[in-house]
Amino acid sequence: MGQRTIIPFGPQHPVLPEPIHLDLVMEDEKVVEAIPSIGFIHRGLEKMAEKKDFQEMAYIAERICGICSFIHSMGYCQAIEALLKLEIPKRAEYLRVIWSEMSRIHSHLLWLGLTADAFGFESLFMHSWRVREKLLDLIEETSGGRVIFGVCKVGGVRRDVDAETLRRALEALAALEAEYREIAGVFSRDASVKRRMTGIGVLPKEDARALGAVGPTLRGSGVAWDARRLQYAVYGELDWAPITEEAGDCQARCLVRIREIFQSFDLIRQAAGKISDGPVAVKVPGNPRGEYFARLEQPRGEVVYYVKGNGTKNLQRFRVRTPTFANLPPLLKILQGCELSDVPVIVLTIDPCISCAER
Amino acid sequence: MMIEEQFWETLDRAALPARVGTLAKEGWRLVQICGSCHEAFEILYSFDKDDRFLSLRVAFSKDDPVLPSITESYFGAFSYENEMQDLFGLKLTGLKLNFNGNFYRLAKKNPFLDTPPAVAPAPGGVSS
Amino acid sequence: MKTALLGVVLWLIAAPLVGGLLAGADRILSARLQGRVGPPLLQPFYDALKLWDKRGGVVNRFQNFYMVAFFAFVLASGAIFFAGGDLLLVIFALTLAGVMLALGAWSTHSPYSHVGAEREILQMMAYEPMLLLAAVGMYLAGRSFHVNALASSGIPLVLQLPGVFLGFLLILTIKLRKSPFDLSASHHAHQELVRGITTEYSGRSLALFEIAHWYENVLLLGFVWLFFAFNPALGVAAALAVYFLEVVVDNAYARLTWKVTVRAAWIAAAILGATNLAVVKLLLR
Amino acid sequence: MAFFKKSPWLLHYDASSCNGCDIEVLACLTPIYDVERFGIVNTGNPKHADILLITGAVNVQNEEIVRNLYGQMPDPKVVVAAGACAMSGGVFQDSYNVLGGIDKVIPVDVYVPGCAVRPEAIIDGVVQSLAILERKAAELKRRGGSGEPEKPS
Repeated sequence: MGQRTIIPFGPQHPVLPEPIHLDLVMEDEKVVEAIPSIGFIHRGLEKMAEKKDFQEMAYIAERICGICSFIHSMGYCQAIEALLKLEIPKRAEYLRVIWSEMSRIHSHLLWLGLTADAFGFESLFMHSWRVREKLLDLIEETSGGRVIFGVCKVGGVRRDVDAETLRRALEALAALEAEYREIAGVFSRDASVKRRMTGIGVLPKEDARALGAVGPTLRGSGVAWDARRLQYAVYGELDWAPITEEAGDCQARCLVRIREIFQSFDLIRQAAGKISDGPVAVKVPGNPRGEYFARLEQPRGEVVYYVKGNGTKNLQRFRVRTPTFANLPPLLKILQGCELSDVPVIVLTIDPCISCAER
Repeated sequence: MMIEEQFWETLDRAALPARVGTLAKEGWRLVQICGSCHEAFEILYSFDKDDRFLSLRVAFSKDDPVLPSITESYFGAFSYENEMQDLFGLKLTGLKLNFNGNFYRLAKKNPFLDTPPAVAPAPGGVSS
Repeated sequence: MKTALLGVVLWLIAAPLVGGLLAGADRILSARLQGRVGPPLLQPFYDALKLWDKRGGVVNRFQNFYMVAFFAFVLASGAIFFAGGDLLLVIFALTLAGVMLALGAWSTHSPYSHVGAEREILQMMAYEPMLLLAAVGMYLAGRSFHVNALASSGIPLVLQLPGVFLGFLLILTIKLRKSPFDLSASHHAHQELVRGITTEYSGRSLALFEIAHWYENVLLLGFVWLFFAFNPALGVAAALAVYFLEVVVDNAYARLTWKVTVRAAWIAAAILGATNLAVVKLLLR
Repeated sequence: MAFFKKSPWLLHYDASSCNGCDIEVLACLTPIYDVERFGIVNTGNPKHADILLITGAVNVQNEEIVRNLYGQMPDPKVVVAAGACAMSGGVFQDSYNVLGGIDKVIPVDVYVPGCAVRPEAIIDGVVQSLAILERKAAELKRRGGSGEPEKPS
């Protein structure tokens, strides 16, 4: 038996732009146990709902995380709209779907880049982000923001996208998809990438379910759960199915995301083809009363918003269960027994978003 | 607009571990645990099976902030339960992997125990 | 004797210039491969000069001593090589330099440095057999361990030792600290060990490390040149080609783990190197 | 000597940002913005860094880490606070767990506004900080490099 040492991983660590701290108990280069300590980015955001107007809170909800930003505000708005029994215009629903699929592509591309960086494949990182940057241009053109969109509000969306802009965006997306296809090929076929991901960090199906994994982490272990199956917004009118992989290793989680990007391109095309004219927002009637859980699928997995209102303009309780929070227990499980050099890759394959997790 | 129908069950905290144990055996997935505290503690446990969304509601008095842990059935609950210990000052009994109130390090102890202000503060904000 | 002295003087003065320029060209080429413009060609010199001006934090007294020793042994190693001396001595000095570097990292308290030092030693274990095989191969083919004897013999070493040459290219990737084998300290920051062995160095001692690395690169390219020494101009071209090939490889691979590194280097040494030597031994009887 | 201007090495730390600013900081390294043109390298190691680029507000838990990172950086050094949260706490300034901007803990030389801060603004802020870095380097040299290091206020 080797000597046990503890290697601190984070909070300031070049592999993760975000601070999370893991104490890795090591035997030589093998990780025996990983102990997390969190709270570096805890901002007490849930509590702020008690002080802010519920409509204003949509913009704070968007700032739970700057990567899943749009879907955060969309989920919050859907939860409030459920309390208000508010039917929002079809066009707004379609625009929300288009934007949330755009943010899924942008988030997954970002993830691909960071992962490539984690196993020392710098040029792949650069190229993933080069493609992502073009998508951000489209997001900026349609919504006005690059990472924080600021377009979702209770009762609909804040701005419409005219037909000409939408047409140009679709053209640009097609070009983008072709460029992305090359990168996806490297991730799924390159031998050195495979060597760093295949068979590493295996999460068996039973463990994934029992530990409460969500999103690509769950689907990479062969469970076909995707919250979009609840058919919120207009997902019920689009043709798609959850993407799963069976192996449960890093490679499987990566492949799920790679295929989901293609799926998102397709969903955007479908939505843009079906979108109808009309208003993009309705007036908000009164204040929310009652309680509701709204579930959505973020790039990182299922997110749950709990809202409880008492008829005043401040919510009584606002709670977000973000995908990364749910994926922490599975992460600790798959870190046990891995090599130190695999730690960054394994940590990244759950696509950790610490600012989501700690709020 | 409602997205999905939601099912509720209210039960006593003493009955919680047994009920959760049954759910675990039936293959339900733990979706989330949400604590709140206004007049009394109210903890909501949500589960999902075959797209059916079930929430258990456990309520008890503020004077007795003790709750049995469900980490026996769902190990993944440790993060939620540690969070509740920090934010609400609850005491979880039988918690596997207990950070003893140090999961988050906060500027203020148990910040969620405060009752919310009846009226919103003026714009510009008052820090608490 | 005169040429030997000239070789040493040239090594001491020209090698860092060449090495720095190569490093600059490396960064530009890498950037272009990644779809970027990249820094100016002289960037490595700017970096080193800046580090020289920077105030260095010292963790302990030994740390800088080891770094100076590393620098000195790299210099000595190259001086022996370019003076036309004994290849075995060159390798020995280079190995000692590596040991000094690992000891320096080991003398600090940072766990990243410690793991970096361990990996540096593992890397040495990985490349050392092949390096020695290369020297033995040159001896078998050229009947000498002396660089000037080998260089002036006119024997096309690369043609007699193709397997050894390929094996040498593989370990060159380790020595140049390039992907897939940049385990102990990568040029690119984003890895699990922060900066590996150089994590605890700053200011002038870090500048020394950078400059020593330039020297080291030139020395390694000198080895490549030796394979082609029957035609010196071709040798220079080959050395440059090899260097830029390594840059491309760096950009086309992920970083592998230490187990794979050691295995790959040993298999290469065993198959490419040993087979080649056996063939040479039989044919040149 | 003008080499600080030519070779600024950068350390990025996310204090308690929402990620929006952080991914924009990373975007600066990538092909569209490519800050390596200016010799800027994201080192990830405080001991190698000249510029500390911080995003997000300070809270109790990361206060010490920010101070630590700043302390580990050898002189001369500058601090760039990028984004609304790093400047003042941003939308989170009312929260119980947020102390406020970075300047509550360490001295800040350049403030870059934005929520999220745009890559162009980050580059501009970093380039402006270079003049300050140069001035500090000159000052350090005048004092013979043996003067007292700057104390965080």
